[in-house]
Amino acid sequence: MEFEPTIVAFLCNWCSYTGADLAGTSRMKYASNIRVIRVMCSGRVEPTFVLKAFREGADGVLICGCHPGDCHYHEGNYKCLRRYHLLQNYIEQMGMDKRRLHLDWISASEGKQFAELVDKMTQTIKELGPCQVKHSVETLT
Amino acid sequence: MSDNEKPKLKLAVYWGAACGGCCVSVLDVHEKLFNVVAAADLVFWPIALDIKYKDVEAMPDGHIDVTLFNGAIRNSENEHMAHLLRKKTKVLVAYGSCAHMGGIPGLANFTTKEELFRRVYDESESTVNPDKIRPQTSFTVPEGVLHIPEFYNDVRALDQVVDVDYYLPGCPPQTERLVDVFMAIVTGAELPPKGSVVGAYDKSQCDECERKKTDNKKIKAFKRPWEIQDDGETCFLEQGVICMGPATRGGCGVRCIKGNAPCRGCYGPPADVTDPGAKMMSAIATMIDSDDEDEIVEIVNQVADPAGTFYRFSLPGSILRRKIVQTV
Amino acid sequence: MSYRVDFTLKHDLKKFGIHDWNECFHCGNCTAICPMTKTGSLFPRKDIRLLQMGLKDKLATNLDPWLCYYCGECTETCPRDANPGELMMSLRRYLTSVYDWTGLSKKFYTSHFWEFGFIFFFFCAVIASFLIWLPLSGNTAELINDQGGVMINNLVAGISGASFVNIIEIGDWTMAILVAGLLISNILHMFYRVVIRDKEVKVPVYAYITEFWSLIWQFMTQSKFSKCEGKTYWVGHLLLMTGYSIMFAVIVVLLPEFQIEEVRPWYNWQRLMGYYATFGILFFLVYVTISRIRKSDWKSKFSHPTDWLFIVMLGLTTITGILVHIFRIGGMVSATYYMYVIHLAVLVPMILVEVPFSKWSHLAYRPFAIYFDRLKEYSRKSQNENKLVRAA
Amino acid sequence: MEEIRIGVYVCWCGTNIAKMVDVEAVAKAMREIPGVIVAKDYKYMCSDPGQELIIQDIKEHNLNRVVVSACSPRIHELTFRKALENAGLNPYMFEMANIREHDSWVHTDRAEATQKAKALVAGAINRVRWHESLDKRSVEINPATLIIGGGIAGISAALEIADAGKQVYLVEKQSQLGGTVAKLDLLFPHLDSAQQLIQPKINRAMNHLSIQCFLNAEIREVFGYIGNFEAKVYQKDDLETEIQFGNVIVATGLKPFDPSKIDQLNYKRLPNVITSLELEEKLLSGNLVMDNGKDPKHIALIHCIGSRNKNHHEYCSRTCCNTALKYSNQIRSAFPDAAIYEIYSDIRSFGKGCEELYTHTARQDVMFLMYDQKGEVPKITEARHSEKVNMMLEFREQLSGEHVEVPADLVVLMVAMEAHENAKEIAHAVGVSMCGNSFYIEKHPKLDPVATTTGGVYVVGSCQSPKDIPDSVSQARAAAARIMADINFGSVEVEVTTAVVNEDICCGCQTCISVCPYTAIHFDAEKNVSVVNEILCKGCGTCGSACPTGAIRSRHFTDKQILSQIEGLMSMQLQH
Repeated sequence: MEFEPTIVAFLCNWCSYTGADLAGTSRMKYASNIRVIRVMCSGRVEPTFVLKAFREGADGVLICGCHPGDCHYHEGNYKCLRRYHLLQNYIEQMGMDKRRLHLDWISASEGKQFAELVDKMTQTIKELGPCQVKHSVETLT
Repeated sequence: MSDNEKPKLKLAVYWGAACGGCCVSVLDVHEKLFNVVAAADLVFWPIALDIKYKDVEAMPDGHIDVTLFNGAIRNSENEHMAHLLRKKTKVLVAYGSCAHMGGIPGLANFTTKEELFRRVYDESESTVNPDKIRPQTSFTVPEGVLHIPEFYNDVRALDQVVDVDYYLPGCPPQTERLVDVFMAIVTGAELPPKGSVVGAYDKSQCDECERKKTDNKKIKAFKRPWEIQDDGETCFLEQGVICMGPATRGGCGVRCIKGNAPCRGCYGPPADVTDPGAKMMSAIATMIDSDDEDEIVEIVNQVADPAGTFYRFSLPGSILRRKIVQTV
Repeated sequence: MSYRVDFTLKHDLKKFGIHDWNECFHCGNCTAICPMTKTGSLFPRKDIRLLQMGLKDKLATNLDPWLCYYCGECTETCPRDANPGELMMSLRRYLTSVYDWTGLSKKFYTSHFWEFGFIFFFFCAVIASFLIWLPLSGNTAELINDQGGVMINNLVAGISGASFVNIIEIGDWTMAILVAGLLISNILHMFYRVVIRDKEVKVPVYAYITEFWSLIWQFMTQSKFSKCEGKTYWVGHLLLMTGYSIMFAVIVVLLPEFQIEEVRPWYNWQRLMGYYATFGILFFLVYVTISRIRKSDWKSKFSHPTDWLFIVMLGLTTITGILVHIFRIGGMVSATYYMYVIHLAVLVPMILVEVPFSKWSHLAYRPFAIYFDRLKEYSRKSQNENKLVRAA
Repeated sequence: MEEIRIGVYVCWCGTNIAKMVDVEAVAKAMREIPGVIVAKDYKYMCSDPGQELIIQDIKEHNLNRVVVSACSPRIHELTFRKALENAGLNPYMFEMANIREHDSWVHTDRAEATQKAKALVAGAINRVRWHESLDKRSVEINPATLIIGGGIAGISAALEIADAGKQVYLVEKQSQLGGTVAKLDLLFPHLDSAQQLIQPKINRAMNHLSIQCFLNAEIREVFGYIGNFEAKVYQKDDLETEIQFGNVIVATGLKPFDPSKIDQLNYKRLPNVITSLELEEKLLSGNLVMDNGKDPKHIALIHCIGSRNKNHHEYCSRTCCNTALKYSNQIRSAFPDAAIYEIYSDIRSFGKGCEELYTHTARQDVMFLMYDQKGEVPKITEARHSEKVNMMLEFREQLSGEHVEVPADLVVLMVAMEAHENAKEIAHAVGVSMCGNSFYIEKHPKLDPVATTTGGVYVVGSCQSPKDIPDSVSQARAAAARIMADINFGSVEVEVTTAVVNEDICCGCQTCISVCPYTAIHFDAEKNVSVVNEILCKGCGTCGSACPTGAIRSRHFTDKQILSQIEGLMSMQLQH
């Protein structure tokens, strides 16, 4: 059986979550591997959440916010961007592929882009294979 | 005197994978040791007393009132003793950073048993081991079979092996704090809820830190401590130096910072923080003073060793716990 | 290659019967409903578009209007009442004027003065030539033959019956050759405009021959008609066509056999053919007149003045012809002769106007249009194949 | 701690969800989760009986938490919160799982979609465990209103509010009121005069006792929150006026698209290629001539310049078709013999009286030519000297399929409406969001079209999307009515999902202070802690993530709630 990854996505309420809603109302089809968590702003997304998702067995984590300059809260997305890069360096050091954590900008009107992004990310994670974090923690010796 | 009416407390101190600093910190009570001894009997403390494991095994369950367990769980002996002491002890305290979060030995979780053995028994410059002999858990000699503890692949904090009642953080814990806690137990003060961190403040380092702090926490470049002209007054973070102070409990007396070195985080996270490294990464990254992605990447890359920096004392206790080694 | 739009063309086409070119907004219902539309073609919508945009050159090379038999389906289906059927009809009038190098067709379509003037002139010319040249004879008794019929060829005193027939025959032939000449030259002109000038088309020589059968077949049967609904109309056309052809044959080619003094019995082949032709023409006339008055079907709803003129002229010709026949058989000498002159006076301008320049010309243009269309299609196909071969 | 008693409701949404998700199986799986007392599926949860079902269960089973898995919370979260309130529960003891927009509508495999639904609902259940009761807060409303933009929308709203006796501050960037409408000659569809329409309104606004007009003025920043805003109005000569107000209407209008971005139109290079607004100028002056002073004989109107094209704006500007039709009529009456070409890509003459305008115009002897707006717009070049006209347009005419040349003396480009360059600054100043094409986003496209997600801030007119006058005026008056209702009530309830500082933990590092985009956090030096002004706070949560001590909690988006949701989500994992 083909490996079906689980991807946890953090979407900001104003742009990306709405964009994902638009993908739904437009009946676009995309991979069902994604599990969405709504936050008010991508600036709310903490490294803790991302690491927790991996720890619980996520094979990939996607963070989506408003396009730079379009943040509903002015600049929350920039804060997310800064954390994202530091966190990527960290997870890479922890033996994970950087691509397992992805940050992208999806506006409220970009339902199509969201659907494409999910498909693309799912494909990437499929190629990377299962994430070992949960397994590694469960089998500590 | 109440001492006569009340039976003396039975106290044990034990070390797992530890440097010995914690035990020394207990000795650092100096003359207060008399107060301690007056109130308690030391029933087990390998560094100071010649009591054998089998003596402990012979104790009835719950015989020991308080055990200060320092050091991480590195091998089967550590684990065995953790279980044993848990059984024999009423109040098990994870004492020091190693027992609390894995501590410095926990940094071994960046590697594996196999890599460590290779380095130590094959590759290190001082090793001559042409037969590539590695430690075995049992070995037959003419006299019989020898057993030595099994070296584990991963380092664990104490509470990842047994149930822990309290945590007393620090590398090592401030002796004053230990005495405070000890005296509280002795005097029968009401104990905090199980699982609490004792011997440390609720607030983190900054509260005690005397350096000048403002809201101007904007980082254009990360610097190592020797790269700045420290005036001894300005908050390290505002000078671009990573200081774990905000994500680390107070209680140590901000000794590193007073010594003009940034906090490394040995006292562990404040109450509601599960992963101090992640919290600090979040805070530090937020301070980066750029909205330009390329510049952000450039600044972030100046943090040479994020995992080692943010998880110096807490890797086994962190969310990810260890570096992933791809299993085929 | 781009074509220049012409804002005024549609105004110029008003006289040809185009009512409102604005209504069509190109929904394509007409194309969908039309039984003549070939797969992939935009017939008849495209033609409306060319008209709206005034793409003269494109229109002139376009054969589509000739492929329409005006069943009226499009007009009935049109949600905008743009009347595509009538538009095609009007385009046929326009194209007739385009093919006519003399320019008379355009004059007739667009100017009553020219049309009626022309007819009136020939009407008068025929009457005058009889009046001036040949005063009618007096002795009526001599002019009745053995069967009691009027001696038709002796209406001119001093000219024998045989000579008279000869003169008329020469006249007929002259007219036939003149008309045929005009028609043929117009068809050649049409050929030049639609095939030669169309740079997108290159017809191989052998195709002219292989496709020729369709010309003959179409001319004979008007079979494309049957694709459209309305069998009566097709039957009527067939009757008209055959009647007209028979009339042409007996009047022009067989005149000495036809216009004879002897009154043959009714079952004689000449009379039977004459009756058939008369019936055919009359049937069509009555049918068309009734439907045009009642406006019972789409094609009859809108009548250009030239339509009525055609009906009136043909009707008059037929009626006068019948009257000549009746008067003659009835032995009414003066009536026969006067009617004969009137008959000719109507017939001549009708032939001269209608056949080369107006309504009747479509009898020739249609089959040729089909022929040219097949040639063009043939060339398109072979060009595509060549392209494919080259591409391969 | 109280016992957690959760009710879970899985909506079918007719067949919208039930077709792709096995709703019964989802409900059944949820019953296994500890704390879940009831788990039901129902045809339409948002319907009255659906809500009644929840209310009944809350009472009957003593539920203290509710999870509804249905459509997007952006649609019905408030509906269900209301239902909880009706049942006597705090509305925040509720969580929604989106199994329609994020699941049944976007997936094609029923088993996968069902599995995903289970995960999403389990996540919501785990999250709702940690939900806390939050109290609504009421704030007083300052009865004054700030209106930014003095076009037809701004003036209409201003008069509406001022006529009710409430103070209005009307701030206009230009030196006079009137906006775009003041630049127009006649208006479609009835060809009535724009000047007669707008001038009396301008006069009334300028002289109204309750309206204070600021001309040549701008607003750079707005502080405060619904009911209690304040801002400075900047005018020429460094004139600053401080104003206080309870509500804001943004009516900043539109900007015409610059056609020189499209090379082949040769706008600016050919003097007789003009924009629709430039034609309005000519019409207003009554001097519809070419640059050489002669009357044009061939006039081409090209539609959709900058609109409905991926390279510029994908949206339809909504007014250009009707405006072009209006021009045809105006030109026809000025030059009865002129050749008029409407070069369009689709005629969209919707609206009252507008289809009639199209039908009427089509009979005015106008040639309609269709071009492909997805491809290239007509190419405009100078005509050869031998031609009688001065320009030639070339393009592929869609309905004939032919490449055509159209002669023209005057070409009018029907330019798109677009957002102002400073739309972003104003958006930031007042705290509204913009969509991809810089128009402001309304709170709900259908049900709340003039409000924004920022309380007390309304968007009206063409700054929200291209609009004609009736729509702009309707929006303006709708916003005015909304504001009047709030002013009348005197106070308004505000969201309480703000950040809050745990003073026992806060160490005073001040990391959070510069993080807040709303300056809602200040430092209390005495206590050595940060303090959140909960009224200024908009609840983005960025400070919570930046706080290294965990002292700042983002209410309703706490670490615990989200971490727990992650655990819930992952407890129903796809099988590897």
